Amino acid sequence: MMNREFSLQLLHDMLLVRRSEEAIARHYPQQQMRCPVHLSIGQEAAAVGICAALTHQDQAVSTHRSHAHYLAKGGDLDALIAELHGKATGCCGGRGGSMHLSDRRVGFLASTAIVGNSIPVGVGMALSQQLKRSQAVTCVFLGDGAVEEGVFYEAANFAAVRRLPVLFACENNRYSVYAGLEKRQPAGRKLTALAEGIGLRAWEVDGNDVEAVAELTADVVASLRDGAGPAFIEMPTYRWLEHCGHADDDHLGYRPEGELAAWQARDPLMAMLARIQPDAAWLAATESVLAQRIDAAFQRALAAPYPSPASAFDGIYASPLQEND
Amino acid sequence: MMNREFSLQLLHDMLLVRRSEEAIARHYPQQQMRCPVHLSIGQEAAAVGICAALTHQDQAVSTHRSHAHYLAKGGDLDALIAELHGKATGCCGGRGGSMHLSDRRVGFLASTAIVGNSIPVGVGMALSQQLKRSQAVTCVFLGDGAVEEGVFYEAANFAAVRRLPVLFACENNRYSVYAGLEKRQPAGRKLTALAEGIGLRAWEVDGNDVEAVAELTADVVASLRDGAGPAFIEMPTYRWLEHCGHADDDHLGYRPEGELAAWQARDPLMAMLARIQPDAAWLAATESVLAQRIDAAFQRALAAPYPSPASAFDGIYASPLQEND
Amino acid sequence: MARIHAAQAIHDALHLAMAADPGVVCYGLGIDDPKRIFGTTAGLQEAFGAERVFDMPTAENAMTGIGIGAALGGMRPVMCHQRLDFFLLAMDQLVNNAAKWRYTFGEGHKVPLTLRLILGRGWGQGPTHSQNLQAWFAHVPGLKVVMPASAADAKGLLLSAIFDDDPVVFLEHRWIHAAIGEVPDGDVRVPIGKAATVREGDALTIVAMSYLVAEAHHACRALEQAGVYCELIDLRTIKPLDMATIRASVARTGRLLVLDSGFATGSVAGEIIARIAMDDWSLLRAAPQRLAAPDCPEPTSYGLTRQFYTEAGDIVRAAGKMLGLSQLPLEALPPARTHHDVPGDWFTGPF
Amino acid sequence: MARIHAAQAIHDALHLAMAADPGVVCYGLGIDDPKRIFGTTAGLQEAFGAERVFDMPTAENAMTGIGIGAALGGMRPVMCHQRLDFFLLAMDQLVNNAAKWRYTFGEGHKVPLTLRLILGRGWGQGPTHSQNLQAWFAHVPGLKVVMPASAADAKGLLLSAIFDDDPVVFLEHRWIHAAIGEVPDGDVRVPIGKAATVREGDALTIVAMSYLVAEAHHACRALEQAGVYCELIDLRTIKPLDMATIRASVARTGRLLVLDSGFATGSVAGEIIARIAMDDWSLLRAAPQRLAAPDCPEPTSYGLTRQFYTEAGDIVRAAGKMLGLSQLPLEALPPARTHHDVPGDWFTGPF
Ligand SMILES: Cc1ncc(C[n+]2csc(CCOP(=O)(O)OP(=O)(O)O)c2C)c(N)n1
Ligand SMILES: Cc1ncc(C[n+]2csc(CCOP(=O)(O)OP(=O)(O)O)c2C)c(N)n1
Ligand SMILES: [Mg+2]
Ligand SMILES: [Mg+2]
Repeated sequence: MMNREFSLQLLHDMLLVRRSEEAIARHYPQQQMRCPVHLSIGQEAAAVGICAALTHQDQAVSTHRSHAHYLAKGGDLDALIAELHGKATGCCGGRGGSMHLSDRRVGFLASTAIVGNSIPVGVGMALSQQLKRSQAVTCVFLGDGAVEEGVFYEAANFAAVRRLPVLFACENNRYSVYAGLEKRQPAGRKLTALAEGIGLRAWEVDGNDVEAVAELTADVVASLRDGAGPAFIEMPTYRWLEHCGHADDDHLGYRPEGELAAWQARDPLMAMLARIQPDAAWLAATESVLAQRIDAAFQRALAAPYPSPASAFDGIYASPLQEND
Repeated sequence: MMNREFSLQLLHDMLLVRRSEEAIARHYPQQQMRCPVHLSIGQEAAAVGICAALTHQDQAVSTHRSHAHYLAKGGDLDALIAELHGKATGCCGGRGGSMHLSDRRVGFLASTAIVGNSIPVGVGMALSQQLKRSQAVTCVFLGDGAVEEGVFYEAANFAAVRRLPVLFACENNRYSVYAGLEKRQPAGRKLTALAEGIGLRAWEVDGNDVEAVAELTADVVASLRDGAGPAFIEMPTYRWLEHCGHADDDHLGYRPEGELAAWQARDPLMAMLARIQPDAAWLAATESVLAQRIDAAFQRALAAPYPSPASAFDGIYASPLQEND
Repeated sequence: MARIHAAQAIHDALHLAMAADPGVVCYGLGIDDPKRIFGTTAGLQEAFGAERVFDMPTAENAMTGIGIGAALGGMRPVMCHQRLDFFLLAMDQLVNNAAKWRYTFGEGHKVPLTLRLILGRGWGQGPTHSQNLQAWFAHVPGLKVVMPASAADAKGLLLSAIFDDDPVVFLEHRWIHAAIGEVPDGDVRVPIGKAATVREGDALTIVAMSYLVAEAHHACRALEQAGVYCELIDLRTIKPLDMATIRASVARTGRLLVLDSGFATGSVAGEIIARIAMDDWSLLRAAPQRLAAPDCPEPTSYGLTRQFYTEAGDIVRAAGKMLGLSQLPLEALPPARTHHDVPGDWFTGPF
Repeated sequence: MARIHAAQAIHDALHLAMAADPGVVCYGLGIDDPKRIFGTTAGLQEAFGAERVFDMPTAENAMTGIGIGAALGGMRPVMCHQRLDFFLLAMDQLVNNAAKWRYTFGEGHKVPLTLRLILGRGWGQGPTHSQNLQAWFAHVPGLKVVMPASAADAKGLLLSAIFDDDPVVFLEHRWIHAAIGEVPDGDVRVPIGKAATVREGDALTIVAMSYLVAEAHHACRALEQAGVYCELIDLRTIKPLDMATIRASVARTGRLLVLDSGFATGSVAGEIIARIAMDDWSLLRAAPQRLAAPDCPEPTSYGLTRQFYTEAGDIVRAAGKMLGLSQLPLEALPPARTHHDVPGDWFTGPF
């Protein structure tokens, strides 16, 4: 059993992610966020449960679908929303947009738009942690699609050879864009069995049960800090909205009839609410504070300036090139 | 139990490979074969046992260490030796050299010098076989090092998804150049378990026992022709000479003292000789015919012309570029 | 003849090719999904079956090698990537295998593989969804590279690519999908290796590729208002370069401006300029020039991307400078789009 | 100062860097094996331990990403590949990540990663062990690219690369390993971005890189016998190009010949020629020229490879043509090696 304060924190963080993503979806059609967005509504428990076991010293890398990871890792809501707007106040000064988030203050190293390509970077970060005898670990968020990239396999192999403190946190939402698992992976293959075959320690946990994820992850991260070697956690979960964009796309028929509804019936947020039955006043206050924070974030983002066009070519290099023209 | 004629054929083919490789090693210091060579002495049973189950309609792809595979697949000894000499009569007209062999007459599609990069090509060939409803299969030879490349994993995954008629024939000689498995792969990880994790059917068989390899492969290939889906055969074996070149390099000390000797005591050729006890006259005749064939191949290769320098830029394209200069 | 847009033309080419040759197989992420790769593969799986038209795992490198193997097995695979940037994972297969095997292994090893790589632009595509790496592909012996600018060429070059016996990189700019034009019916091919002179003139030779041809047309029209007639050459094929056409034009104009959608340093534009400088020195009456993308990763922000694309105004300015025009006919250009980061006001994101 | 060869100089640079900064880690296939990457990593693991100096799985793409991650974690990784060709597997990590993160993510994201890529040549290296793809790397914003020609530069540029805060591609020609020269002791760095004028002259500017500088020296010496003094510029850095040095030389000579070990089309030589043609048109008194590798995969056969490499004689001939020499001082060149495919008669294969 978890202590109640911690449970409330998990609930709070899931609400933060859900309400933020809902607000992004609501505002997106206004075309002020002029970049592709991949929302995590339905998948909040995985992000929040995993990050609950991590500190700011711990590092995370993520994917195209990273808003939830960033917020759960302690990211700055204002900086996120501003980044989606391409504004100078964004966490990457607008250069990254939704698919390239980063905030070293909270150990959110990078998210990237090339499927799988942040995975080895996370493993390399774990290598540096090991070399420095740090207690910190690195969490690599990945999807069930990213597992298909050879770079996952190569990186996992190396992590196992060197027993690196790295956690592969896999949100298996069964889809890569519109393609179901059966088009992409052998029938009946378990991701945990695959991970074990490669040499990782592996667990599966209900990706819609934030407490279960948090509990398991706490244990696994502790074992990582003890040098037990890399671990893989598979979290079955489900994306509610379209792959990229703000809308519901269930009418397109790429998912079996009723599949979405069945997963919505297992809404991770409602499940947690039902389970811990928070005080109504707490809930109302939390919702209202979140609504205000989110509202304010959008207002600030809209009001913020774009980065100066004059700065467009700055900072390509850390040690500037001296083109001797 | 195998029929004796077949066993003698296996023995013959192993002798062909062994004597050819020995001759290459002997001649190499004369610097007439001006390309890197990777010899298979000690690993003949794997090549011969696998290929014994394949027909010329079946296809094979291979690696930098492919002489044995080429010969076992029915390749032309003269064309091999000429290719190593860079001569016009080589199986690739001298353009490929030892590391790039090919002979479509015998279903030897290609061997390449980039570790792992012939693997997906073999899988693609198997895809074409499946699409054409052919009964033919494709054999992908690979080493224990190549298994580390992500492309193996990606290709195996696709083969499993589409149930392609492809056999991954893995010679696990425990080394990648000078690096033992323990530097490169997780301790205690079985390649068969890895392959199964990915979704392949997998077997291990003594790579120094040609009959065992041939028997298992015959069954596995039959199952491939029946559409049972891709298979992986791990064959523990051992390379006797240096990774690249003609010499013994055991003095370098990168392999544990006595390891080579122990494997040499399990010489696949001697084991087969001991097991089937061929008639002495047969053996003497076979050796002498082989010696003559090999000798003749070297003489012909030496006598053959280099490809004409004027042809150096021919055939880059199948439909020639018309540079409109 | 029909007036259709390039996405439809590509679609038509795929249907024609698959119907004509049972060896043609098409695959790529999303090929059979509801969006059908911007509509270009609509109906393909329905018409030709799931064996010949299929989605794939996210595994670009192996899937390219698989295309090579299938090609050697007698197929004509057409692989599609929704962004060129994803294909960086497959350089080993492309360069070490596809490009080299015909040469290394001989006649039995033709690799009739077509790679449709879509080039992103605008709407926050950012650093890894917007790269135009035609210069890389052009550097590799054994590859052919085409970049259509019009609907007709999209169809005709794709057909040529598919039926060519060598690997062809078909670089398909996202913004030409909407280009409308007359497209011949049936299997009408545009030869690989031939540029097209799409406007005639004697003041200046402008060489462009892909979407930049559209911008160049605007610029040329505006310059004509000022009495300056530029010759506009649509490269169409990047490798091999049709230097004969460029040379003949420079012989008339004495002036060369090359537009390139890739990073400036090491661009195809630079190669063309170098070749003219080396081989046709005496034809030039002034220093040749290029307009290319800046040597900078492309940022995502709407506020930063305007400078990353060559537009008609930039071309007019460059031409004006080369020709010493005192007045630039900028007002003769069509009105700017409301937003620089979309092909037209009809575009509402996300891609 | 010591007279050592470049392989030793590289070795010394690695030892110095690892001793100076505990963040430097070195890895790559064979780094701790009996051959020690052509001797360049001898003693490294013994001196600095197996944690900082390690072999790796054959997994070029992930291992590059791991280098990026370690660099972000405060390390200065030096990764080595025995052939550039293997590194084609890692283009995604190099181009989409290493090159772009400083720009995309800001100051916290410097990637001090050094990539030693060894360029093969001769002795049957064949199509996939001989590629010189400097033009590719130079095309990518965010990368720096160096190509030493001498022992001193091999050391000095490698030190600069390791301590540079950006990803640096260090292209190490197999044939310069044997180049002997005076090398300063200690941590003496050669700045990235500065070419060296290694011979002065007024007849012709010859720009070369890496091993071609040696061939160019021979050619220049022979031409001097004929009273023709060429200026020879050793580029040293490929990105950024030191155009100022080239320009100043062309201003004196009016003639430019660029040598490149890469495929001709899209070569760095072409870029240099294009820049001079665009920006310094009036300095040129004749058409600039280049000598580069043919646009053809390199075959393996001894009988075919001679034409794949630019040699001193080719340079003399090209210079003679540009200068209108009626007699070429070919007899003033050093005697040819017995075999064109080895750096010297002492070389006995296999690599
Ligand atoms: C290398 C590469 N290939 C393809 C894509 C296109 N793409 C973007 S997101 C995505 C789906 C990945 O699926 P998964 O890893 O399961 O993540 P999810 O979207 O389900 O969160 C794909 C294929 C890409 N961005 N990069
Ligand atoms: C992509 C790539 N990386 C590295 C190399 C260098 N290399 C050549 S052979 C080899 C060893 C491969 O080991 P394995 O697959 O076990 O084959 P074996 O030599 O044992 O037969 C390596 C690493 C290469 N050729 N290609
Ligand atoms: Mg998914
Ligand atoms: Mg091995």
